[in-house]
Amino acid sequence: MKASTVSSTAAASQPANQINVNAPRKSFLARFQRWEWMLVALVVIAIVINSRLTPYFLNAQNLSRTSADFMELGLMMLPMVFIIITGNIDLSVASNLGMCASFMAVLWNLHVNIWIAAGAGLALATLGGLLNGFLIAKVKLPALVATLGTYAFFRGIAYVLLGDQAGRGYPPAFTYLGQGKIPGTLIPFSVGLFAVLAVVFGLVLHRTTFGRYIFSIGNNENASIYAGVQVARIKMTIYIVSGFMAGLAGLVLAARFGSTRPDIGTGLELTVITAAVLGGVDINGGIGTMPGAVLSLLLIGLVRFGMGLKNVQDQVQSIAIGSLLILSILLASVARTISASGLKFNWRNIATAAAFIIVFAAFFFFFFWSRAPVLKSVFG
Amino acid sequence: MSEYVLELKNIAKRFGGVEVLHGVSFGLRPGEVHALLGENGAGKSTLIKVITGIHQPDGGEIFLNDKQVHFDDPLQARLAGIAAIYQELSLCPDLNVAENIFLGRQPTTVGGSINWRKLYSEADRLLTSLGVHLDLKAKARSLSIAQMQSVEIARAFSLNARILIMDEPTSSLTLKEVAELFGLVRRLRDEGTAIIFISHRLEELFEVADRVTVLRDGSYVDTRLVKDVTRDDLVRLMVGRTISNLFPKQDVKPGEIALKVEHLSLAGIFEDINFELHKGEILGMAGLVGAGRTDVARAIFGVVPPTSGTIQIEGRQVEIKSPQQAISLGLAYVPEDRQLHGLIPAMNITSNISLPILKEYARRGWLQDKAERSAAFSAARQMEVRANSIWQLARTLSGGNQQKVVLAKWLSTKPRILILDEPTRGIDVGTKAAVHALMSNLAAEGIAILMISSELPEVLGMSDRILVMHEGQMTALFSRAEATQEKIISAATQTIKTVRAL
Amino acid sequence: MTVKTPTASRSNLLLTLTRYREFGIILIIIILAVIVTLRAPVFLTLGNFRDILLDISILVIVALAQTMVILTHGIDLSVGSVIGLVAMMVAFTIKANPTIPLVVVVLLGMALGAILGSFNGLIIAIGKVPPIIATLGTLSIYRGMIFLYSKGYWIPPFQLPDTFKLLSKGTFLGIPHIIIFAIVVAILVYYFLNYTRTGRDIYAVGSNPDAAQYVGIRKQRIIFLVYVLTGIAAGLAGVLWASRFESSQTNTALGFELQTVAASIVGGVSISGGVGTVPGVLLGALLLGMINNSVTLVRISPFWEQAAQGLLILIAVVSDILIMRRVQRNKSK
Amino acid sequence: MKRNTFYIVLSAVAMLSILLSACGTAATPTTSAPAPATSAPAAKRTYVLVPKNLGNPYFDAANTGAQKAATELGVTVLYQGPTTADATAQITMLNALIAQKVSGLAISADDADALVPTGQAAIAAGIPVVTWDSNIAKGGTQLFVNQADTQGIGDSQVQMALQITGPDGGEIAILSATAQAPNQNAWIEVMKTDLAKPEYAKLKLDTIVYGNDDDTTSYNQALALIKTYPALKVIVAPTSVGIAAAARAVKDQNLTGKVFVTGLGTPNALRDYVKSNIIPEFALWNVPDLGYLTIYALDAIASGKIKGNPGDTFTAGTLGSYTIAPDNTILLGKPFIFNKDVIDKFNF
Repeated sequence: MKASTVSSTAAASQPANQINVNAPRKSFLARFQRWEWMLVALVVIAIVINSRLTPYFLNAQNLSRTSADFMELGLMMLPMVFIIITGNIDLSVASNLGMCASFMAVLWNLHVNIWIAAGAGLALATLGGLLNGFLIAKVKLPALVATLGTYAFFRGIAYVLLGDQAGRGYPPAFTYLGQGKIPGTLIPFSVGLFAVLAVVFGLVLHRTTFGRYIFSIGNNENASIYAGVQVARIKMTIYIVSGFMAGLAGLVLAARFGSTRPDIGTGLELTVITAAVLGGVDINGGIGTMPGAVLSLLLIGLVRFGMGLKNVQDQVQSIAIGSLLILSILLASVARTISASGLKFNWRNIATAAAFIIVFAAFFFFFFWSRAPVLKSVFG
Repeated sequence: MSEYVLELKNIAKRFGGVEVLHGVSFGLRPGEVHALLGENGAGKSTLIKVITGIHQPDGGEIFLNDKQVHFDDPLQARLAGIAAIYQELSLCPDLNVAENIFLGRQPTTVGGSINWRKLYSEADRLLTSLGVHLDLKAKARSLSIAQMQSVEIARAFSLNARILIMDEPTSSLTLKEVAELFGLVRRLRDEGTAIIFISHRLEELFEVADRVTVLRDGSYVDTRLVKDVTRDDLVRLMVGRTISNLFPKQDVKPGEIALKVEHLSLAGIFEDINFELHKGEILGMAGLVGAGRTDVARAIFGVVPPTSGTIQIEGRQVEIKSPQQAISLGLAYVPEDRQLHGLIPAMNITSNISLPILKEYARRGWLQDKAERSAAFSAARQMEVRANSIWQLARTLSGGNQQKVVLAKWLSTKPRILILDEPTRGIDVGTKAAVHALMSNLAAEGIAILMISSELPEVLGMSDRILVMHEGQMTALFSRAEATQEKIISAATQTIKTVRAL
Repeated sequence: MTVKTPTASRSNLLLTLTRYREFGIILIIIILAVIVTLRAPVFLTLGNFRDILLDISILVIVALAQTMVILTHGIDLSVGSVIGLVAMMVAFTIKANPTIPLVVVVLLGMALGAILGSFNGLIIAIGKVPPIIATLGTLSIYRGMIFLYSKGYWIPPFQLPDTFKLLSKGTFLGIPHIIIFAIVVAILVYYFLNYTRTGRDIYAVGSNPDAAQYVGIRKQRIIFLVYVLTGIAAGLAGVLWASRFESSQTNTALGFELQTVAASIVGGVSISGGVGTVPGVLLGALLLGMINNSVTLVRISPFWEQAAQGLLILIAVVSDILIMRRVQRNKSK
Repeated sequence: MKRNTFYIVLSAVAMLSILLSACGTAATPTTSAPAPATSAPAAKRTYVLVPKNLGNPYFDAANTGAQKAATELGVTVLYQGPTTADATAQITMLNALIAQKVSGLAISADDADALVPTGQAAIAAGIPVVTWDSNIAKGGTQLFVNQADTQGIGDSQVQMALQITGPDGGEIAILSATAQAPNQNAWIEVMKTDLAKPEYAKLKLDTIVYGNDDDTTSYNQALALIKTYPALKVIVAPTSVGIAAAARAVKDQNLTGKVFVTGLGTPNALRDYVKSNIIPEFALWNVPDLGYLTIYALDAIASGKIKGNPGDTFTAGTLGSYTIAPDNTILLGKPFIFNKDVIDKFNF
């Protein structure tokens, strides 16, 4: 380096506490942030509770079958982690999934070879990702706005393509993607695919220049631009990848169903985002790990499967998932606030808290009262 | 009954683990202009935010007219008669001029709804009395920085406060505007308002202040009557010691032309900028905040490419469209705003330093930890960054150390042309001197340096030549020998074109 | 690229037109209206206009509230679930007490909505949870509560008294009540945002939160308030929904939140806060309603409806941002 | 640091309680967990009646019949479905049911094709699968309990339309559920064929629109129909959601007596409209009987009485004896026409 010694006249004023070169970087496990450990704990707890509550849980066949139900989510979640770390979002993934699967189905119905049809579907989904990337990186629309538009547009294209038709009768070689198992094991092929891709995405995020740029963009986009990071190109790339992965998820889902209809995968986008955020990916960008996201997907799967075994309705299951999501962020932020400034017990805060408690209690009283026939006859 | 309208006793304030105010005491008399003096980072702005209720003190007491007060938020301070103009501009960009003036206390009718007519007429009256001419319905976003500052001043004045705090109100005003402002300040003082005044320009202080309190490193140093002190006294109080050589500029014989800029323009921002920068030369760029200096630097560095004009690097004409391209051409740019453009606060020192040339530490995209680490380490050590390890997060460092990290980052790209934008803003004197020494050494090694600075002593002390800008135009170019403070100020505030032949 | 100063007159014309951000969307509305009318003259009849208004009344009520949230740089994804939950609770209450006065029903719905909204406000303003996460969570929670509450049953039309159905269907001076509700809400929100200090504080908080705090605006309260207001609006919408559709189901207003966001955004509300007007949002909702209406009228295959809607949203926001950018460039000359 | 540890513990406890309470309340919305084993004695056998979605009165009515059968047979019938008519959700739920090794599944499919692998998996796991209301495509089921044959339903729709318009005929339009619903599409095909016949020549089919079995969408589609086709006389809506929404649209537009609605629906939801002559008549099979028959058929297979092959015969309680047709279906009976005179005899 050219910068030679710094003039000592000025700098000698205070003893410099030199950087210690030997100070070890925190080991991987130690850097594995607290939230990941928390998720590990929750996963263990969920496994214990599930196996206590129902004898059907610890059954390889059952676990194998149910694990495949969450792989489309997982495939879409991987690039979503990238996108959220850059401080953006993609609401269009599930619609893009539908567009890919529908395009493939249309071609299949026209007697195109299934692999060519699947490739074309993937290409269209990738193109969809490109459109998102263009709107966000070049036109500079806010990601939420752009993908809200394409969310409607892509799903619309799926309907235009397939209308009231369905794609069905896919050859076994194709349905293997969603229904097959890795030979000699009970592990569904889609789970294996997800595992491999999760490792690849994890390595890219944590071990490559590209991953480093993703974090730097999410932390400080402006400073990244000044440091010569090609922000627009990277954003474009991750949206294209997101499109491709949504397409892949579309193929896997179509293969699992053995058929395609244009409404395939509707509404999955919110679950995908939930999984990423529950995994510790900061919605404001800059923070997140791939292991965390994968663990959170596992947790969601376990909670849903466990509750499903206890015959809890899916909407009621989502109360648990929604609460986990809010609590995961809320507790961290409350802890931060308290450790920064302490709890203030003045009369105003206590009165406010009391008011909230009374109001919410009143709500729940009404919630139960207005349904209960006994009380109705008393008050009615 | 004490003599003070506002009295602070032993105010302490911590941010995270860092104590930034250590028991500061301070008394403000009615009808005085009391200057608050200290280097960047001495705690002036924090102290002011404690007074106005933005921050709550961790220790000490505040008395207002002998009654102890505690402000939970700025509203309570405002209702108690305290108004402030903050250093960072605090307008709402999407609201118009008139509303920004009366934000949070718009005049209302009897029924409680906002009386827009009255709001505009009062805003008009106020601005007229301040001698400012602005479109009342223009959105704040569309104003120049000087205009924004006028709006802030109008807002503070409109409060009819008993205590008025002005944190660097003049940093982007022209001489004429400053004179008008001082007229108003004196008028208010004579009407009994107590005024706290902060400025980096010592001359201004002598012109307008009655007493001066000096802070250093978050501690109270002394309070003096302005008429009893000299400039040198104040500098000594501020710095706490005599700095033997704050500007260790070595004489370097300029080499060949490294950067040549001709007729450079960015539509609506600046136009027709011409200069040459030689190897081994430090070219200072002076001017008011908002004069367009940073925009010129950003244009050269490819952040916002110029709309016309040419750039030659080492005799070769180039078109720089992105910072990445600029870096590969041997340019480096240490930006003005560390937090916004310089640093990735939530990443560690290593990642920050390696970011511009990350590809050099990677094989086919895969990061090679060892190479990155050793390069970052030697860069950090060379800059004498004080930290526990190179894995410490950048945001946990002090301002001076953050600036060193940013410098280390850019020097590790081995630039041939270095653009420094306010390289010593907000850092302590020790680091400042170190940065100046570094600049001098770099120049001696043949690196061409373009330095933007709003601190005239720095410009005068470090530059071989000085370019002055005003409102997007180049108004003067002085050699080191002919430059004086007065000449630069006059060129920076007047639109007379006095570009000299090189 | 060399940019020459555009002639003054041209830039002035553009400026004056686009000083009103609604310019772009009005243009799109006119173009769409002309095209549709050419294909289906019935489009330009008073009756059809009335039907469009009927269709967007609930959207307008909630989108205006959503706008207030977006103005503070927030978002409320839970409105659809709030509407559903309130509709369900109100419907069950009425079914049990058919004689309950309508005023009480409306107030009850708004109160329930306010409570649900205040829960959002609490975790966002006090708990500092990012709005998108908080309301994504309550979107699931409230929707699940509908199911817990109703135990999977629905309220069919015949279980609701006629008086309740008339709450939305009845007419006053020939105008259906539901449209009057929307107009009243629009006027109230317009007044609130433009003629009260609290309303202006919402803009200030969204435009520059620190600056707002410096001048003494209580940021947390404002943020809490907008979510409560949105809850109230969604509560009212829930009552009207149950009345208009004469029933309440577990999937009532499922996915409605994205429509309200779309109406705001198309109406020129900036997702980053501080920018947006009531007339703009009304036009945004009108455009969405017109798209729905015209796709069926023009007898395009119904499968094109969603694609057309998505495309028009994209066109509206892209053209808006391009116009604004050009204006800014010209202005800075 | 200490403090942080404390909060981690705190939040772990909070999360745990969420999980626990979620699982704890698990059993409340439904009956207790099913007992395992297929060949268990009758008292322990647990069947699951799976509708397209919950909260739909049509399926709820079927459930009343199913529960009646359960009482007679001495078995348990759970009523479990997704909260929206969505194949993805239905499959996830079915996987959980298969995992519990329930004694039998009676499914109304949200998607005929997408459910094939799941149906196959259930059969492979030794769980009998019977479909009702909406079939699963080949291989995914052992038996389909058909509410009424496609031909009969299609015919009834066109007949009712002509009945309403009178011999002079007029314009009609179809408001269907989703474009993907297999039974809807089959009926519509029959209707189109019928309309081509000379006896229905006076009926002119304007268009087919889809309300997605969503009340709002159906309502808006009906409104659009009324507006687009001023001469429209009858809206035929062979879906319980669509018919109610269409009737409401007619009422709201004050077109009672000008535009009529008919189709398939449930009596409770349509009672008011039948009485006010917006829906002069509509058709439906006896829905509780459908649930009743389904459970009897499932029990016959699950208990090993029949194999579920064509030609097998079993007795379904009060409904009498049924024989499985060559296409592996059994037919409940002819659709029933509801009008002003008979509607008050039914309550479902």
